[in-house]
Amino acid sequence: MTIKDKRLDEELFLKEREEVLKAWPTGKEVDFDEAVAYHKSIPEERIMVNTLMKADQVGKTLIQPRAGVALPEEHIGLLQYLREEGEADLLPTTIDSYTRQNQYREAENGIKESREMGRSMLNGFPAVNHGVKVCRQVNEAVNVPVQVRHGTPDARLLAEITLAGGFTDFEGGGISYNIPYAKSVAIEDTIRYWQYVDRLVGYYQEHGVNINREPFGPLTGTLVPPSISHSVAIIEALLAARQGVKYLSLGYGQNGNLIQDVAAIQSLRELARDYLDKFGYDDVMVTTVFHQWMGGFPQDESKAYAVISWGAAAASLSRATKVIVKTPHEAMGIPTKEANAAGLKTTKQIVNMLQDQGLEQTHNMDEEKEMIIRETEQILNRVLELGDGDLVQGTVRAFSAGVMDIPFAPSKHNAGQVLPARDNQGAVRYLNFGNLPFSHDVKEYHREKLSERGQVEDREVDFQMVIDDIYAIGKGMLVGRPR
Amino acid sequence: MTIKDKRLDEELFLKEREEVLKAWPTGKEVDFDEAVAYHKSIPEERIMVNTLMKADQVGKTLIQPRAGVALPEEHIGLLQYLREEGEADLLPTTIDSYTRQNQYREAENGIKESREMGRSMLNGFPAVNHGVKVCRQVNEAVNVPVQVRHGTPDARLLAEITLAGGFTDFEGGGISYNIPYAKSVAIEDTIRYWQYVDRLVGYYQEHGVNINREPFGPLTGTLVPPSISHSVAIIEALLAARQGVKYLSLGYGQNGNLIQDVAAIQSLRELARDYLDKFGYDDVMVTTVFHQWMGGFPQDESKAYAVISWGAAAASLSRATKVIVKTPHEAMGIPTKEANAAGLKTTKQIVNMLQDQGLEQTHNMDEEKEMIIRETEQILNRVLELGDGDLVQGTVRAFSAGVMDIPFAPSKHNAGQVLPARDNQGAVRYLNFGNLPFSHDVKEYHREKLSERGQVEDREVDFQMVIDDIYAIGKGMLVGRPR
Amino acid sequence: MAGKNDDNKPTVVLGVIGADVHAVGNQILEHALREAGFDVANIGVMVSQKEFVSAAIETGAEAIWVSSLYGHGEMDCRGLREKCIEAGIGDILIYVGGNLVVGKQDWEKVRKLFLDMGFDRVYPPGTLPEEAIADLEEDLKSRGVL
Amino acid sequence: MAGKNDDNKPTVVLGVIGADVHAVGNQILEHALREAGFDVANIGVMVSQKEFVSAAIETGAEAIWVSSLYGHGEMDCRGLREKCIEAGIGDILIYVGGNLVVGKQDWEKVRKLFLDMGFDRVYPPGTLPEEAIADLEEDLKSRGVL
Repeated sequence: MTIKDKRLDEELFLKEREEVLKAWPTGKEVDFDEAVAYHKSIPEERIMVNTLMKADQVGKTLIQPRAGVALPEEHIGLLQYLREEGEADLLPTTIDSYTRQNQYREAENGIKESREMGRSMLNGFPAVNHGVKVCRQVNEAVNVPVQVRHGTPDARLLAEITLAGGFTDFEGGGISYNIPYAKSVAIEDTIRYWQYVDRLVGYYQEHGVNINREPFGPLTGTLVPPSISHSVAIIEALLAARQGVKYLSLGYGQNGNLIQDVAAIQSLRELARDYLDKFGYDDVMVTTVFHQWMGGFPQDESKAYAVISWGAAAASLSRATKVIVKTPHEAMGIPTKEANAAGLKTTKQIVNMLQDQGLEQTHNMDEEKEMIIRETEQILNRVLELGDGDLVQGTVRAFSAGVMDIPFAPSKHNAGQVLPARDNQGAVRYLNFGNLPFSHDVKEYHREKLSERGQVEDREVDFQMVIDDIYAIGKGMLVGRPR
Repeated sequence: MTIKDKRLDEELFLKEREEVLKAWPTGKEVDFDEAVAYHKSIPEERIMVNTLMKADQVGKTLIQPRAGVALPEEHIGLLQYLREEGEADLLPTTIDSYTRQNQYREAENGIKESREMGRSMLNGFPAVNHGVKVCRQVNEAVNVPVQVRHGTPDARLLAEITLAGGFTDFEGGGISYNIPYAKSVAIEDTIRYWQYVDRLVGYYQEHGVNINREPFGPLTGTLVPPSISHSVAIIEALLAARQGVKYLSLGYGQNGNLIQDVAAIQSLRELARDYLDKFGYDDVMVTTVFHQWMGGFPQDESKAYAVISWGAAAASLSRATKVIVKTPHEAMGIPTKEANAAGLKTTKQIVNMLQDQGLEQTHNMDEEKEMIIRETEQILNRVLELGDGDLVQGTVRAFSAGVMDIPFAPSKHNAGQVLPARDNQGAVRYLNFGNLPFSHDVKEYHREKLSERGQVEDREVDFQMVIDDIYAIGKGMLVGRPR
Repeated sequence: MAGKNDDNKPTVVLGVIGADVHAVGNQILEHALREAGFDVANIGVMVSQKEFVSAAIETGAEAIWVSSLYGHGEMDCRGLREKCIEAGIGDILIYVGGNLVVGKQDWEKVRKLFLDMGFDRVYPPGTLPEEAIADLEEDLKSRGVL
Repeated sequence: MAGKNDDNKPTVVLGVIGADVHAVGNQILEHALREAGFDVANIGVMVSQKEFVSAAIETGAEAIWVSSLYGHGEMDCRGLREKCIEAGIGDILIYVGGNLVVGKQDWEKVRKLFLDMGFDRVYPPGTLPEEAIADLEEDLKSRGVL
């Protein structure tokens, strides 16, 4: 069946739901009407849309950690700790990697092993296995909104269980949770799965329940040029809006050059508004998400604090609605709760200290913004052309033609031709364009920026530069200069 | 005797030296000619002037800790640790508080108690008591330049011993080490003492030895408006140049508002060049020093890391030649060596990541710079008027008339009428002008800025606002908003 | 500096002991004590034990508040209680607060050290004026002064 | 993906085990191994134990390099050595590296855990490719392969 950018037919959607809910026993716990009633009883302070909209109005940047462990009681303790000790404004429930691959049996095993070993053997909270009631316990145990964060190509059952479970925000998308998170799942399939998720959110919306949706901004988290992640974010926003989603948070992963990072958040906001309006979704509200540096971190904790602080500063100066926070244990793997709280407190202090300071709009910032907008438009125009006006088919064809191409992604459906590298000021530029549909002058701009760096470093602009850049922040620098 | 801004007569200076060197037995160890020969044998890498000039040329910001303990072997271990583990570019030797008050007997007692207790009972290194040879051991034990940092109103003997002891940089000045560091020492006296110190440095200079001098920038370290600290820095620079000093580092203590902090370093550099040239000292080289926030710190270490990081970022973006680093233990008192190294590493990571990023000159930055320059000129012009062209007499009279006035200083020779407070963006403004000789429009500017904040907070602009601002960063904010 | 007590307000002698010149907290404490209704004899920074005792006698003070911010507090404070006893004001309240020792040390040990020296209350760095003022009011009430 | 070994270069099977999709390090390792003169059979991310074994047999590999970045390494890696033994390549070199367990744990314990599972070398997060390549060259030399 050819998937199109059309709202899923209600009858077919409801029929599909029955199948989805059968995939694991806890599906039985989902009762839509009861869930709607439950949502209407959730106090104001625990509804993500309210908190985001309020922050956006006053230009405040909220802080949110990543966190999830195998067992409910420990997960609740973790969230409460991050709220109280870490001063988190928003909380997450990060889902484990087995659940992300719909391997509920392995997740069940992980829960059992966790109980036996007395420590979490899963890297997140297996929400499907725990079911609706336990999800509600999690939400009710804290006094701020909780978002589901994962990386699941087919998150239909996960969405059913967690939304019925009282979560008010759901991360992911058909591209952003496929290409960086899967090896061989077809894009058409994941877009279809996420049409279901968005339709479900839209269905709640139709029944008067505000649920926020957030495409995953940073993608592979490694030197992703803003126009690539913006293109994905806007496509997923449009696809979600089609299914009835009314509240969207669009994200971007910090690259480290302040001007580029600020311009990225500004342009993301403008582009999203522009495209949503053009497609007739002018009642869809957009907020923004800034992810602190997603690449390799320094081993040394005091250096990690510096990376976290710089991310917090860029988030605040860009006026992102929220910032997703790293921890000083980042280089060592999944952090302790203390390290997680530490990253939050560092971020809170910076965000508070910068709250009242504005950054002036400068020439370079405008130029950077202008370039990101032009590049993103060139990609999106070509996507729409390829789909003869249909966004889903355009996206599928764009990936197979390399017109959309995410650097360092594991998916075999991704061309993998694009290579990024930092310019002499540390902004991320294109070293290889692959088949990105950029105009001559755009390409020339990137070539000049990188050749400037090559001259300063007296070396070729090649893959070694990319590798040096990937390791640079972990080694204490932004630009990976030759030794 | 009335002190004037004149170079000390060589003969009288040499006679005074004899007296100075008699104040404590270790004075006998000083042999000027031998010391000059010793300095000429110091390798390039340990001479402060070389390292500063090189960094200034490439726009790099060097990092330097504060550190000093009672016993030589431990002090050397500390410096080596801060160099190796902390990656410090420059090292300090912070002098203990008894030595700062010329209480060498109490210092001797502190050395003895430290040996007995097995921990440092002094808050610094008592260099006078240890003498020339031990100072040289300290300098020879590391591979970077070491500066003497203290807070000594009468530092003549300390300078004699430490310069003969191979240190290549000496902090302090007749105003900056009196008003914030003493209770009742006359300004005329300390200026005279520091003419001696500068004359000594100039005397080394005449003999071909480059020694750097650094007036103490942050003064009381508490919401000092830039034009006050700049006025002091420039007067001390001019007084030092008169005595033959050729290399000066002028400092400023971070206030926390990025635009003001960057404008402060820029204006300090420009004003200093301008005044030095006007006075005929166009062969005197100026570098700049940025002190990370000198006021109250958060108790929580992860929040302290944020304050340190933001200071590092402002230092780098202002292109200061060096940054003086705080530690995550700041709120708890004198730090362990691990905490000291941690502050350094955080700062190094930020400075490295920002090294290649410039901050564009903006309208607000220009306006801020312009205001600082005007205010400083108004103060300095009045000082020169009061002294009938003589800087020393002008300074003495300016302090007694409150034309110069340092907020929160302990000295009874300071008027103590000036009160600072933050404006709505967190920049430090004047709440009380005392007798500062500002023009009507300058005063109006500050009043407007503060009244804007008062309106936002719906309260009077008064001393309570000052107190709230003093505690604000320690409590996680920049501006001390009412609760 | 306040002179002899000529109203009903209790008087606190306030000062920074030893060779310590930290003046900011001193000025804020003075302000906070006055706001709370105390008379304050603020003898400023770099105050010797003798000066604390003389000021307390001269003003008929109910309490001495000693600050020490520079880490030499242990050496500077030893014997202050004994000096008060010698001067005939042995039961005056003496509080101390600040960065009392060099380096980060176990706070309970530091507290005990100063309590053993005869201080009535000992405060760690970061204490807000309100807290110590509340303690002072309590102590004065229990002595029937407030 | 490299096919059967048709030159003199030793072959390394490279992959990210389990449900783990971290691809960046995998791509850098491939590049670094090739630069160092190895043939690389890069079987990418989300690789099962069976796939590792099959690829090793198919390419006649001298070593298997397992990455695990997502914390489930302990569960995913158990039994890999046994599978190799069953398949008749029991003495193949097996290296593993990454964020091998959930949470910050004592590294020496983690190392021992994986050595006991039959891995020849175990690397903590942050190891540079050069280091592991040097070890591989040493191990191959001592086996007479290089």
